[in-house]
Formats: sequence, structure tokens, C-alpha cells
Amino acid sequence: MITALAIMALGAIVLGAALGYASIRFKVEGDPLVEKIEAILPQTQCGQCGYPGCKPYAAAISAGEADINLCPPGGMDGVRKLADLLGREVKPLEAEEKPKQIAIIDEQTCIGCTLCIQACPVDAILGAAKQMHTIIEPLCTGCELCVKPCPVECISMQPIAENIDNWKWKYPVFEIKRAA
Amino acid sequence: MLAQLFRFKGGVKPQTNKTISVQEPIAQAPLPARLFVPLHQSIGGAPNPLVQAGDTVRKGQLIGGADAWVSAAVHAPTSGRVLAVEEHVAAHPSGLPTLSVVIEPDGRDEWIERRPVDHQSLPPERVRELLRDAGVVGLGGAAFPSHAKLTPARSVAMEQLVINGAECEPFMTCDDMLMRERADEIVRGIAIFRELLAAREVLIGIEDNKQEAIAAMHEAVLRLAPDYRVVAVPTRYPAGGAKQLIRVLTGKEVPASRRSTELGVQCFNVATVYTAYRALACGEPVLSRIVTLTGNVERPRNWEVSLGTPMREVVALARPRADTGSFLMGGPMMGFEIPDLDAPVVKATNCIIAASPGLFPPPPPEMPCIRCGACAEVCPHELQPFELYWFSRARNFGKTQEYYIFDCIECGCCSYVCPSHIPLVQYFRFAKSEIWAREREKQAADAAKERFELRNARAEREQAEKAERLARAASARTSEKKAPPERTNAVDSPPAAAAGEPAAAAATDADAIRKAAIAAAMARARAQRELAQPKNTDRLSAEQEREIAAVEARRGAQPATPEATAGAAGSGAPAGPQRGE
Amino acid sequence: MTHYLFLLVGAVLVNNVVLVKILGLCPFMGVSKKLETAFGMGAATTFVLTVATGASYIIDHYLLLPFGLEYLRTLSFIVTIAAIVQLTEMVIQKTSPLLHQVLGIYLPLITTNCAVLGVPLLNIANRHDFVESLLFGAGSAVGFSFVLVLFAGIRERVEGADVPLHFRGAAIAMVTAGLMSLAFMGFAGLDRYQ
Amino acid sequence: MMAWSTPPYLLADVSVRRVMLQVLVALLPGIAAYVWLIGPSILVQLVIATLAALLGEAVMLRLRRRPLLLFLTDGSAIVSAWLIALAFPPLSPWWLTVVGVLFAIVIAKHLYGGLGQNPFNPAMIAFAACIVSFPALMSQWPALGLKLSLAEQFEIIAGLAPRIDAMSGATPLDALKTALKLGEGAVDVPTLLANQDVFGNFAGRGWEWVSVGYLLGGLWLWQRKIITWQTPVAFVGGLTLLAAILWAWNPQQFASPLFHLFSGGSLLGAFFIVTDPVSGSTTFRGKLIFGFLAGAIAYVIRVFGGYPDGVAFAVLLMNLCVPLIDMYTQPPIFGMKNPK
Repeated sequence: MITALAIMALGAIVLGAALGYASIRFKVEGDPLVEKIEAILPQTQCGQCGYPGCKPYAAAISAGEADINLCPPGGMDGVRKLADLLGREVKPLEAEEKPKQIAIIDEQTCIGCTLCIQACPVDAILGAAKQMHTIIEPLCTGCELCVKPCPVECISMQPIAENIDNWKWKYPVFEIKRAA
Repeated sequence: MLAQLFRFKGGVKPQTNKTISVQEPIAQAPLPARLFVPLHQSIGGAPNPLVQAGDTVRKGQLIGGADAWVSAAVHAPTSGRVLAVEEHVAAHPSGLPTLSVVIEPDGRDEWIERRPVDHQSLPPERVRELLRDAGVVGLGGAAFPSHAKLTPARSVAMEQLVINGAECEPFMTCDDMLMRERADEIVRGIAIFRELLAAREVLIGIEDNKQEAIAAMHEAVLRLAPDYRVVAVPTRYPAGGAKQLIRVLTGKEVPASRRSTELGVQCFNVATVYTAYRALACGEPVLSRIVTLTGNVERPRNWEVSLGTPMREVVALARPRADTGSFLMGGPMMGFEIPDLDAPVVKATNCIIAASPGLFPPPPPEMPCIRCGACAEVCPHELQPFELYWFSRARNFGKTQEYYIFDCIECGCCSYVCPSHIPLVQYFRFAKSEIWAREREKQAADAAKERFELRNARAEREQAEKAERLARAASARTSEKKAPPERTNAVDSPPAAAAGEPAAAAATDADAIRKAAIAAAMARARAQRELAQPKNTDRLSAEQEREIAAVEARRGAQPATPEATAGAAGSGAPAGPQRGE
Repeated sequence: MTHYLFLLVGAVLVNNVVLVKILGLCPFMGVSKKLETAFGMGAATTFVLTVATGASYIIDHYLLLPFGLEYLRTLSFIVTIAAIVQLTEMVIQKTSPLLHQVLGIYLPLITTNCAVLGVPLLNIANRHDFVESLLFGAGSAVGFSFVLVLFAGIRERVEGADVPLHFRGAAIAMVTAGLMSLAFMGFAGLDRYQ
Repeated sequence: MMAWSTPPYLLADVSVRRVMLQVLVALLPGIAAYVWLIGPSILVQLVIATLAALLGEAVMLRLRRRPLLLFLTDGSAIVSAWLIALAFPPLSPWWLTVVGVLFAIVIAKHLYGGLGQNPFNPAMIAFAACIVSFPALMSQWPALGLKLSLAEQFEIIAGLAPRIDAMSGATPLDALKTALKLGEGAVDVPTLLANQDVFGNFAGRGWEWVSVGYLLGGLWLWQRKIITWQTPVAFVGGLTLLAAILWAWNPQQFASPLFHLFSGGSLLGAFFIVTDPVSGSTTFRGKLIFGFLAGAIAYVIRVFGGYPDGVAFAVLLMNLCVPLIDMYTQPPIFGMKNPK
């Protein structure tokens, strides 16, 4: 009995010492994974995931605090990529997926309050106090953060129309003739 | 003619069907009632419109200026009046519109002043500029601006200039006829390109099923430039692909990742060379092109068609048979079905084929791939199309890139031989455009991230400065009670203003002013919306006018900015009430 | 010499730890979705398994047997394996963070990979000496990695297949594993040839 | 209007059905030799297998809601069925053939998505599954010289007549292996092969001509460009090379390469099984590796392993490796062969 205890204790001490040494020797600083996750996120900075931007969300995923299906602008595609990177299961998106859209300011109604300019995370709104504002379309990420603050509800989200430059070849779908 | 020829792997031999459209010489197509000249006819940047509705233009007048190095100018194909610069359906598989100049010909066909130049007396940069401003682009179908291909690589001496007269697409004969009838101009044009590139050797490759063209070119070469070599290449699709022809004539293989000039070789289509010659030696920019009209038609023939002519009028010249179901632009291997015949003929329109179920039987149903490898056997780029298909179908785009999807030239050989009748090219195009779209999104995301971070940095800095200022002010107040607070300086404007405007109400606190202004604006906007919403269509005009007046008054109250005026001008007067829709 | 060769070949192919002995199925199913991770997992398991067989042989022969503590075998083996796995995890986290994240939960799971415990126990049951134990351990580990990588290759391909909806994912993976096992039955009897 | 939505609008006159049909035609010489050797029972098996395959295919297509006629007539199920019938003992009970065929069609083929998507060769899956499950039945080959009428053969297959001893022979391969094992070194291969009742001129008596039939069919397929030369040549090479080395080393214990080439499923495998493009390798070098290793493994299993023939297992084992082989043997593409 005593020998058994002694041997187990000995084993525990030896292994514990080895592990203790390793934890100091192989200490990991920082988390390079956050960057990889952030590269997948769409950078709309919309906060729909519940985190104040894409980077905090990436950090939360990396730390295992957040799920990977909280980013509606990234869509199912983004979820799939994250699942791929992290070896997790693909889950359906929490919110529904929307087509890509941009904000449009109705210039007739705008009163020039600058509230939307303060809300825009990517400085895509141009204008000064008491002057009409306008959205710089190529910079707009469609985050919708400017819609709420507008006191006169003059900002609307509009899906990006298809044009010759962003037109894509479609997935070939062919009616297989149901030969009866 | 005793050149050593090389082989490219793969390729197919479909029925060529070329003889039907070479029975008659090239004819001049009549001018239509309206020309729709798209501004963006080449690869690269879209030219800016230089005319507006109401302008009169003369034949050859610049209507769209190249806006970047890789871009080509666009000209008025005839004299007349510009009716509009507007979106018009494009000669594009999507059938989407593109910005086009609508010209009503006046029938006089008056030229601008043409200035022929001697390219030898000009520096090469100037010649390239002239070609760009004459709108010279690759007329083989890709429409890549030619001047951008005319700079030799710095480190590699230019060995061969390959002139592409192979024209491997079935049915298509526009280059064939051009070589038969205008061989001299082509040979003279080659001299321009050769000089710009300082190419040691000129090889003119023509498929050996075009004996008349070979003879004509041969004769012209003998007379004008005996050191050029006219080479008959074996007829095998896609021998007319630039990379395939370069391979056959020189043995060099140009991968997708490199420019051909880096290997000391460059390739141009015969029609491109011809237009370059016209542009410099006659001062005539690219205004028309030869178009083969063939297929299921009564009178197959090649026509010289003014750019911008609606296809509907062009195809009528060939008298399509009754069972024609649709029309293809380009050849049957790489062309596309024209979604709308209102689309105009553009620089890339080399051939229009009337298609009927008899001529091109609809494909049998698509079966699963059995990995038989027939596609890999015929792929001229030695890819593995069945693997590309497998991953494109599963939307595994990363894998498609590992299998070199961007080396695919979409020649269609794989689909042609597929026993399962899979539209392979379609899958590859789908995968490519998805990858491009993702690339764009990625770039947008990166830009957004950068802007977001800049903004955050700025916000932090401002916050820090404000805190510092406040601290300083506080300390100043406590130390020297007599000194006036700094803040009053900032709002030193006369506090009193018109009584009716709450925005201007006397107040010392800037925040309060703004809040009041917003509250008032909200009230106004709410009232306006309440008024506007129910009465979009059914309310009387008196109320509408009142509304407009209100809007105008409010707008007038705001200081006018360039944007504001532009917005007002653009939206038109009765914008207010209709907005509710 | 041929004896060792037969032992090794037997461990890799004929008595493959996954497909014939049906041990270590958790990582086999879990970490075979992508080829890259399968390679990583295979390497990690090979390392752990080889070290674990050696260590457990030493513990068994120099600690447990002399003191008559055979009844502590399973316990002490598990503790040893756990320690080795922990060590491996730290090293991987330091050297290849992505592999660490990708292996994710499966890395600590090597601890409970029954193959890692099973092989040392089989060694003792088969009365292998030290060299044989190491060979058997390494062979089993290589066999594990080998089929894991093959399986991942097939799964990557089957991912693009038009598998009936109800069989997507784990179901078709199980079917594939079964058919692989069937194929490996072809090796039966090879290690007994005289 | 949108009848032809995608280029190219010209298509060569080829189809999956025609490919499969030619494979079936190529099997005919072998089948003819088989009938001459054993009698018409193999025809009964072919019919049973075909019916079972079509039934299984139809049910699976219906369940998966895929167009029935299109896929039933593509001929792929019939090819699998014929290969199974030819690989199984000709007097197997009907249910054995049916089980094998259904296993192949349902599990090996349709669970993976049907035509073109199965990672394993369905016919070989059927063979392996049955030989593992019913080893005794799968080793009962009719003794040569056993002359039974069609009716008698039919009764045996249908299970109406008792399975008589005379028909429970073994293939030449099996006979040789068993004799060597029982002889414990006392007998040697040349003596055994001298027995002309079992062993013919250069391989198994009679069976050698069936193999010649397969060879003829295979060559025709190659000439028609349905199959490429790499896999069969590599397969034959792998098998022959190993056999030759061991035969040269110890001719008393190991039969000649010729014997191995014309015995068992070697040539059926070489031309009709390893050439299956779906489950086989597709690159030039990959085909060579795939074929060679399959041949070598087949030899190892049939000589040293526990089963009478190794072709089925060898093919399945190599099927496992195909994704990796293909991945690592991608040919260089156009433009990558330039220096630098």
C-alpha cells in the first residue's frame, strides 16, 4: 500500500515538474488567431454581433466566448469559412441574411444634423452642420448604424443594383428533363 | 513556309462551316436611323463622355476619352446629332444596360479633319498615345486596348511578333475576308507594331483551311515586306487562341501569370493591325468593323458595320430563316446568346450567328461527371477540367484556384467532348466571377477596416485633446477667476436672430441650440411625412404646391452648397410629395 | 529481423488500429474533414503514441512489476498519457498556433483516444519486449495516421458529391469508414504467412 | 428563346450511354469463352444481376427523386452488374448475386450520389463484402468436366437442387495455394501444374481462355479510346514484376507470371476494373501508380494472404488512395514547363 502510494506520488511529482517547466518554457503570448478570424469578417463594423466592431468579435471568437454565427453581413459564407478555419460545426446564421445594401440619404429631408456622420464607423458620410449630407457610396459598408440616429428618418437602406461591372455568371442550373 | 511548327496539346476539330459566308465580298452595311455607341467597349477603364444631348458631332469625332492607360477612346461613327447620353442595353451576356451615346445620323457622313501621321517620325510613346486615342483595341473578341500591349519588356529582347489570322472559331470568316481583300493594309500595319516592339521576326499564322487568305497575304508580304513569314498552321480549334498560336509558331508557352512580352513575343489579330494602320496612315479612328453574319440565314456574308448599329438591323441584312430561335455573338464555341437584339454592334462583335434547333441542337440533359478524362485530354492549357468542375460545383473556390482555374481560357473544348454534356465552361465562369467578387469584397473590407481604425484613432485623439483642454480651462478658472471662460470665444456670434427660427434663438450653449434645431426639424419632418404619406396620388395639387413651397422655403433657409444645388437640380421640382412612395 | 518487419507491417496494415481493431474512432471521425488537419493530427498522435508506448513499458517493467502493482496499470498509463499530451499541446501551441486551434478539442482528446491507451495495454497482453513495444506503438500510430489521411482525402472528395440529404456529413463518413474497413480485411492473414 | 443558354453551342456526338455500351460489348468475348467453358449458367447469372441492378437503381433513383429513365438507361448499373456476375462463382445461389449487386448499387453507388461519385468500385465492394460474409459460397467454383444441363444449372442457382459436391471445386489459384499449404513444402509448383486436369497450358485449365477473351475485349476498348493504356499496363506490370521476381528466386514455390496473369481476375481487373475512371486515378502518373500498386497488392494478397484472389481488395485499397494520388500527381499545366 505504502509503495503504491509512494510510486504514484513520485510519478505525480515528476510529471508535474515536467509540465510546470513546459508551461513556462512554451508560454504563448498574444493570439495570432484573432487576425486570421478578423480577415474573414466583413469589416462592416456594424455591431450586429453584439460586439463593438469586427475586431472585438474576432477576439471573442478566438477566446471561445462568441459563437461563429453572429455576423449577418458575413452571411452563411462567412460562417462556413470560420467553421473551416476553426474546425467547428457550421451553424445557421442567428439573424436572417440580407442582400448587400448601402445607405441612401434622402437629400430633400436631410436637415444637416451630423448625427449620422458621428454614427458612421467608416467615415463614409460627407457633410457639415446644417448642410445636406451625402453618402460616399463606394465606402458604405451597409452597416445600418446611421439609420437609427437620423432624427428625420431620411436614411434608407437600398440593395446594391446589379450592373455590368458587378454582374456575375450564375451557377449553371439545368432542368434535367424528367423523362417519363 | 518551311517554318518548324510546334504543337499545343489538346484541341478539338468541330465542323468549321466557314465556306458559306465567304462566297461574297465584304459589303458596307447601311447606316441605321439611330446609333447607340457604348462608351465602354474595351477592357480597362470606362471612357468619360465628352458630348451631351443636343451636340452635333462629325464622323470620327471623339465622344469618349480614355480615362486611364488601359482604356481606349470611342468616336462618333458618323456625323449627326447627339440625342442623349444614357443607359442602353449592352452587347453583353447579362443584357444589362451601359452608358451609351445615342446619335442620330444626318446622312452627310462628314468627317472631322483627318491627320495622317508617319509613325516613323514620331517617338514610340506618341504613337501609342495616338493608337489609344484612335480607339484601337484587339478585334479578335477580347477588346484589350492595343497600345497597352505595345511596350516591350525591359529585360527581354522582342524576338517574335505573331500576327493572328488563324480564326479557329467555326462559322467565323471576318478575318479571312479581311486578309483576302485588304492584305496590303494589314502588312503595312504590321510594320507599325513591329517597330514599336522592335521585334526581330514577324510570323503571320493562318489556319490551313484558308488557302485564299494565305495566298493573298503571301503575295502582299512578298511585295511589301519580304522578311515576314506567312505560316499555315494546322486547323484545330483553338489554334487561334493567342497563347496557342504563339505556342504553335514559336514553341513558347505563356502562362496566365506572365505577359507574353516577358518571353519576347507578342500577338495581335489581323483586324487590329488593319485598324492601327488606318488610324495612323489615314487618321481614321476605329468606327466600324467587319462582322460575319452567318448561321441559319438566307444570305450569309461579311459586312462592314458601323459601331453602334443595333444588332436587329444588322441581322436583318442576312435575312434569318423562320426557325431561327436566337442569335449568338461570337463563334459557337466561345460566343454568347444575345439577350436583346437592341444591343449595338461593338468593337468585340466579330460574328453574329443565327441559331436554330437544327443548326445547334439543344444539349442533352446534363449527367454527372464520370471522370473519364476526355476533357483533360482536349484542354489546350492542360488543366484538369473535371477536377475544376467538381470543386466549382461544390463551390469550393479555394480548391479551384489550386487547380489553376484562372489559366482556363474558356475555349469550350472540354464541354464539346464531355460525354455527360456538362456545361463545364459555365461552371468555370461562375467560379471565376465568384472569386473576383470575393476579391472585391475583401478589398472593400480591408478599406473599411482601415477607415474604421483611422476614425477610432481620431476619436481617441480628439477625446484626449478635449480632456486636456477642459483640464486646462478648469485650472485656468480656478487660478484666475477674472478671466473669461474660453468657451465664450467659440460662440461669439451675435446671439440674437429672427424670432421665428428656434435654431437661431438666443442661447449661449451650443448644444442647446443644436438640440432645439433638431427637435424643430423633427417636428417639421413628421408633419411633412404625415401630410405626404396619405396623399401621394389622390390629394389635390393645391396642397402639393403648399408642400413644395414649404420644402423650397426650408431649403432656401439652408445655406446652399454645391451638393445641395446639384441635388435640387437633379431631382426636379415636384420631388417633395412624391417621395412618400 | 523478419519478425520485426512482420510486427511492423502487421501493426500498420493487417491489424490496423482503426480499421481492424476499431480503436481511436473519435479523432478518426472528428479530425478527418480536411487533409491538412488530418496530417497534423496524425503527426501529433504518432508522437504521443510512440512516446506513450515506450514510457508505459518502462513504468510497467521498472515500477509496477517489481512492486507487484499490476492493478495500477491502467491508472498509471492514463496519467502518463495525459502528461505527454499536455506537453505536446504546449509545444504545438507555441510552434504552430493554427494547428493548435485546428486540432482544437481533439488535441486534449488524444488523452482519451482509446488507441493510445489500447496499444500499450496490447503490448503487455502480447508480452512484447521493449523494442517490440516501440515498434508496435510506432506501427500502430503510423497505421492510424495513414488511414486518417486516406480517409480525409476521400472525405474531401465526397464533400463535393451529391450525397443524399440524409446521409450528408457523419452518416456517409461512417459508411466510408465501414467500406475502408472492408478493404483492409483484404490484408487478413498476411502477417501469419510462413 | 433561351434554348441554348451556354457556350459552346456545338457538342461532339458522345454520351455516357455509348461509353457504357462499348464496355458491355467488350465483355462479350470473355463471356463467350466463359459459356464455352462452364455452360450457360453464367448467362443466367448475368440476367439475374442485370435485373437486380436495374431494380436497385430504380428504387434508389425514385427515393432520391432523380430522373428515372435518364439514369436507368445510362448503362452504368448494367456494367457493374455484369462485372459482379463475372467475378462471382457461376453457380452461386441467386440470392448471393442479388445481395452483391444490391450492396454495390445501393451502398457503394447511390449513398455517394450515384453515377460518377462513388469513391469505391461498386463491383469490387460487392465482391469483397460477399467473400467476407459468405466465404464458403464464394469459393465454390464448379469443378471442370462437370457437365450440367441448363436446367440443372438453373435449379442449382435457384436453390431448387442440392449443391452437389462435384461443383464445389476451387479456382486454379485457390487449388494451387491450398495444395502448397497442405504440402508443407513437400510438393512443388511444377509438379502441381503438370496436372492438366486442373491446370491448362499456361494457367488454369479453360480459365486461361476466358482471360484471353477479356484481353481481347480490353484491347478493343483501348483501341476505341474508352480506356487509356496506363492503368492496365501498370496493373499487369505490377503483378508480373512481383510474380517474376519470386518465380525467378524460387520456381518450386511460386508459379510463373504467366500463370498469375491468366488466372483469377487478373485480366478482368486489368481492363475492366482498374480502368474504371470514377474510382480510379485520373492523372497520367497517378494511373501508373494506381495500376502498379493495385497489381502488386493483388499478387501479395492472392499468394500470401487469406483470400483466394486479391484483385478486389487490391482495387479497393487503391481506391482509398486515389484522392491523395491524384492530388500529388497533378500534371504541369500549359506554360509551367518553360524554364523559369
